[in-house]
Amino acid sequence: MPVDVDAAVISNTRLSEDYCVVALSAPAIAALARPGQFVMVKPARGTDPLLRRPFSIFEVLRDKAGAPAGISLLNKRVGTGTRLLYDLEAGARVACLGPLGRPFEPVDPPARAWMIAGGVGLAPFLTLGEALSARGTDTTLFYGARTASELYCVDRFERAGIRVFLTTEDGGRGGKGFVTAAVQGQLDLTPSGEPVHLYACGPTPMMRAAAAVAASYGRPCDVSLEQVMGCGLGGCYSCVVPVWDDAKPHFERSCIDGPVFDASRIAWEALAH
Amino acid sequence: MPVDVDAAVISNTRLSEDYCVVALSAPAIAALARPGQFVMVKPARGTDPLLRRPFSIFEVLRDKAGAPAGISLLNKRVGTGTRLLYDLEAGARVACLGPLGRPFEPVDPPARAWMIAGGVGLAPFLTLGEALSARGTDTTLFYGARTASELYCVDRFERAGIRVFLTTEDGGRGGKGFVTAAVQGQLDLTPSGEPVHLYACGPTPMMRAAAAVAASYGRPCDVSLEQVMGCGLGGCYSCVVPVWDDAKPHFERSCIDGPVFDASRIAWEALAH
Amino acid sequence: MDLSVSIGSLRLANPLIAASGCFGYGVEYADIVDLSSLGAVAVKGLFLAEREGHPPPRIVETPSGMLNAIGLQGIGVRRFVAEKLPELRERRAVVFVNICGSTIDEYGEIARVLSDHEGVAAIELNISCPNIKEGGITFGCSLTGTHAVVSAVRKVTRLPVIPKLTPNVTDVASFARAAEEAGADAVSLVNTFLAMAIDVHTRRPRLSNIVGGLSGPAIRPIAVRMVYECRQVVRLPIIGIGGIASAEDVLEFMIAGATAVQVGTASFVDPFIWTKLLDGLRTYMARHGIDRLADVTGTIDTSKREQAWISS
Amino acid sequence: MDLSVSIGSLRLANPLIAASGCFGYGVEYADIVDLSSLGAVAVKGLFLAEREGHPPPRIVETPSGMLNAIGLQGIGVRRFVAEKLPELRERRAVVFVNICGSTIDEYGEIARVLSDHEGVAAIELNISCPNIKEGGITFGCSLTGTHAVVSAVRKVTRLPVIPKLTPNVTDVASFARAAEEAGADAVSLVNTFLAMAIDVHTRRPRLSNIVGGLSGPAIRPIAVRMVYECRQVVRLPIIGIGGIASAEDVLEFMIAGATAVQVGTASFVDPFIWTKLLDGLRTYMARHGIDRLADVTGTIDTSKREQAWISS
Ligand SMILES: Cc1cc2nc3c(=O)[nH]c(=O)nc-3n(C[C@H](O)[C@H](O)[C@H](O)COP(=O)(O)OP(=O)(O)OC[C@H]3O[C@@H](n4cnc5c(N)ncnc54)[C@H](O)[C@@H]3O)c2cc1C
Ligand SMILES: Cc1cc2nc3c(=O)[nH]c(=O)nc-3n(C[C@H](O)[C@H](O)[C@H](O)COP(=O)(O)OP(=O)(O)OC[C@H]3O[C@@H](n4cnc5c(N)ncnc54)[C@H](O)[C@@H]3O)c2cc1C
Ligand SMILES: Cc1cc2nc3c(=O)[nH]c(=O)nc-3n(C[C@H](O)[C@H](O)[C@H](O)COP(=O)(O)O)c2cc1C
Ligand SMILES: Cc1cc2nc3c(=O)[nH]c(=O)nc-3n(C[C@H](O)[C@H](O)[C@H](O)COP(=O)(O)O)c2cc1C
Ligand code: FES
Ligand code: FES
Repeated sequence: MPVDVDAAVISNTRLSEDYCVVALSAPAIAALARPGQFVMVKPARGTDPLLRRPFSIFEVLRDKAGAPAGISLLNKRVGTGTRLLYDLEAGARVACLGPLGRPFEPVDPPARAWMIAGGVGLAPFLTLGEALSARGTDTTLFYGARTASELYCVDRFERAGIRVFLTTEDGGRGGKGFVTAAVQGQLDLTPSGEPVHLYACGPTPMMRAAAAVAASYGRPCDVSLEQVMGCGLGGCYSCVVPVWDDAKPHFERSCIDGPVFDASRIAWEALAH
Repeated sequence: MPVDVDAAVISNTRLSEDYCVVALSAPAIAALARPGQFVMVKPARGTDPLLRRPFSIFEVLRDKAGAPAGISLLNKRVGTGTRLLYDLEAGARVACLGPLGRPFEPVDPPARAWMIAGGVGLAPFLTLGEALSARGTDTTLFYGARTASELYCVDRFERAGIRVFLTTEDGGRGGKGFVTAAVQGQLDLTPSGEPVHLYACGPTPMMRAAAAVAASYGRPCDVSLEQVMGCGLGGCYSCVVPVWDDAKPHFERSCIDGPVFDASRIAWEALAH
Repeated sequence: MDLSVSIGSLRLANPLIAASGCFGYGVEYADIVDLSSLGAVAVKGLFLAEREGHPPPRIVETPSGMLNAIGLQGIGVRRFVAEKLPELRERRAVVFVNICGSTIDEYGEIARVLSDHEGVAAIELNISCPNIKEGGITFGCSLTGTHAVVSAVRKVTRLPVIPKLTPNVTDVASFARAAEEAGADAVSLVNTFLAMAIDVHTRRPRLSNIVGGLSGPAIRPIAVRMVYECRQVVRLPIIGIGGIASAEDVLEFMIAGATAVQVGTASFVDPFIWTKLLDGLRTYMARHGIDRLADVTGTIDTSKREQAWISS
Repeated sequence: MDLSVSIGSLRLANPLIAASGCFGYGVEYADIVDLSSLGAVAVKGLFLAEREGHPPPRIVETPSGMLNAIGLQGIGVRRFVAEKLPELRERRAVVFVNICGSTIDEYGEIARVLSDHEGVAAIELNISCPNIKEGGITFGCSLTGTHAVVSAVRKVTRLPVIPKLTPNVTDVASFARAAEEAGADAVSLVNTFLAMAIDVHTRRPRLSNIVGGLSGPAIRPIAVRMVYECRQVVRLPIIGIGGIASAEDVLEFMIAGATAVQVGTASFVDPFIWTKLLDGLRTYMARHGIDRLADVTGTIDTSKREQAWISS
């Protein structure tokens, strides 16, 4: 059951001109959050902008006693709302509703987990990676960006015991090319008898490629889709994605039926972008 | 010629729960400002709220060399825009257009100047008082509020060599009752041959009373009217006040034909509020 | 304090109704909103058959508003009564079913299905959805069409019939009158304003459907005017809709002439808005010494046009 | 880069026109805006006679918009040509005179007065002011009225005649067509939306005139849709109006089908907006390799309704 918290900004760490990590005091949300869930944040009071924006829960913050105290968001500036979040200073308050949506289900050993992140699609994987590590699942993050300077928080994952495999489109750091090509390369090296579960989040073309790779190698794959959302609660039907339902195409609400979907259910050829 | 300055907030001094003095870096406006002129301030970026708000120039701020460096506003919280100004922190920026409007004309000795302020109507009188003092005009401020705690910046006027006469409705400080009654009392004590020029700014009923007192004692009186303004430049005709024009009633734009008007021209019975 | 209001024979605990299309089938919100605490819940517009609606993008934000072109995705009235209505009854929600047909017969058919089931409090006739080609707004933009749909549904049901009017007309009050003459129990207004937004870089519409409906605070002043206009012309209860986001907004509509109101877009922004609105209404009643909120309806004071002294 | 656009025989240096009623008589802005740098200046609506307009309050802010009920205070057309026109000519402003009549004859009479004077570039027929009872919108809300006013003015002047349409109608495109058939050279749209706001504590309207016209960014999506609709139906140049506040907004209207645009409310917020808009248009043209801005008009791409794969 989601709650709406008038959350104080604990800190706002600018990672670059575009990226920042906003830490919010929100114990009630932190206590309930599961990997891959999201929150709806109102970037400013008043009607400009009017609607809330969806953000993955990047970290669950804990107090000294280990109790959940807040969450952080990995925010990428792309428009009005994300700019307002980027500009937030500690002490400011933002309304934050969550946790929302269908979470990732972490797999157990002996299955291995491969998380595939493109750009800000990194956001849901820290909590997932920690959950996987906690249950002893061997976990790798494949993380791609355009250039080396657009790779963030890698150490944060390494500290969580997650193997990290980087790619950049220009080859500036890690493997050169798309992250999904790297995944495919690794799958080539992996005996088909060894269970590997893929999780992907990033730009739609990347997720589509990940889904295709997963399908052709017969690997299960969960994707976290990014649709424009009006309410986050199933009320408005704005956030739909096309899925196959008994071989019939059907629109499902990504805010409550997702954002995490089994990649094989998505009708990729019909997905926006 | 007014200019539009993206002014940095130098400081924001809260005087109470409702009042503050916002100091803005705006040399170009400060250099041109005359007593009684105003600026149009955009309380926030974006469209909420949409329009600028008019504010009297409270102080002209000078740098160490005495050059005009900025202005301050005496802001009273009454709604959305004034609340946003109240909440501004140093370093923030607000668009500020000015100086605008017809200024007060300071009288010269031997005429004496009596400034009559009600509430936030105090705002235009510091610059006027300083201009009057500078030309050696004997200047008194009659300043009324509901209670003692709602009287602000009195020392600021005293330091400028202005005699201050306070009233409160509850008698908590200074004379008890309305400020216009105090003015009337002083006029009773003043020989009619001694020239006194009245200047009034405050709630409409107060200004109307001041105008009536001035008329019955045959004293000239200028008032600074507060109308809702859309543009501040004569473009929209929203800010009109009813004036007598050759004994015919007529609407004049208070942003360019005012906000300062000869009180005897105003058709008070038709003025809003 | 009495917050209840009456829509014909129907008594609502308070004037707040969740607007159709903005609250799913109600059940989505059952965990976070006590459905029985609302005046009523208007569920998402239903056709007889299931529909998939328009492809995304289905919404886009605009200044103080949003456009939507959902295209009435829905499970159809039969699945609704089978799958959703039982839970709504269990939660003691007062259910307004918003219905849409491609033909007059379809409206009648849906109304008949609904009348056969317990738990439907009223039928709201969506003759004003700007996002679909067939039916709906075709009726809502013609006086005879409006009259015909209302009459047809009136004939087949005893449930209160509440046509929902479109603001995309020259004279909305004449539509309210047509609805009244055809036997409606109330009118809801307004639905969304037909509008569009274009991405100037791709030069393509921002909605897959090209045009969509504008809702949210942006439209409130127009909607209030329309309620006020209808109030002059009909005696029917009016349900005011459009951009309501605060208790003051609720009161503005009521003072203009609304008996009840619906809240849509603002409940996206704040799904917990309902208790805040109720609190705000109670505060207002206390401040102004009002015992029965219903007494506020239509009390706009236009008597004194102050200073009508200079003739315009 | 060529920013010029043509309205019939009239060539404007750029598509930006100061909207009527939002820029006084132009002369008020002469000190801060180079009037000759604007495509044109539409001066405040003029009747034949002087008018005092409505008592204040005349405006009230609403979400991303404002209501106005100025009531066409003005100096009348004769004083205008005597007192304002000379300075406007001196400043080399392209002057659109916005006119309003209580009768068709009055429109003709004003047009005749204006045609006798040098320095008027076009006549904009205000048949859409929502704030006055007599004339104006009465014509603008009827197809025959619109046709009659345009025809009457067409007969008495060689100046371009540009009726300004109201959005308060069911089918604005039919009004554009009526204007075209009556010989108009272009149409302006939209004027303001009839709207109102109520102070819930006093229960009185916030405007002395009770109702007023909604303008500003709030209405932009509706206005863009109306321009788009008219573009399908008429060949006349369209002057798009409603909530324009940025170069992207200008482009949105042009892509939807406008040849030029007017900016009103946003120029209250930023009187120096004109150079910013021109800069923004140039940046866009450079980015997209556009030489002639006029080529943008009507280039909306509705060809590919992506994923029309699931039928609605
Ligand atoms: C479940 C979910 C989780 C997300 N998690 C994160 C996250 O952790 N960090 C992060 O930075 N972003 C995340 N996003 C994307 C984020 O919500 C959008 O970037 C944001 O809403 C854009 O708001 P804006 O006001 O800055 O952009 P706007 O000014 O509204 O639009 C700018 C551009 O962004 C596009 N856009 C707007 N909303 C969305 C959206 N919901 N999804 C994709 N594109 C959009 C617009 O079409 C436009 O092109 C997530 C989205 C979803 C659905
Ligand atoms: C020439 C001039 C000089 C002014 N100088 C000052 C000043 O120095 N300090 C100061 O605090 N205020 C001053 N005001 C008043 C100030 O402009 C208003 O208080 C302000 O615009 C209210 O904005 P808001 O968003 O807070 O209120 P809103 O939320 O817009 O409205 C709140 C209430 O204030 C009323 N109101 C709104 N605008 C005005 C207005 N222009 N005049 C009177 N009442 C209004 C509304 O009717 C409403 O009842 C001045 C006004 C004028 C015309
Ligand atoms: C996403 C969305 C979907 C809607 N769906 C419907 C609908 O199915 N039936 C209907 O009558 N109105 C529908 N509406 C209109 C609303 O019920 C309401 O009339 C309108 O949004 C104005 O109210 P608001 O400004 O409070 O949102 C929808 C509105 C939105 C925003
Ligand atoms: C204060 C004000 C006065 C107006 N006066 C007139 C007028 O005299 N004649 C006219 O045709 N339109 C008038 N309008 C309408 C504008 O010209 C324009 O059509 C409308 O405001 C929408 O544009 P905007 O959103 O850019 O303001 C007026 C608008 C405002 C806000
Ligand atoms: S965002 Fe509203 S239904 Fe998903
Ligand atoms: S505020 Fe616009 S004319 Fe005075």
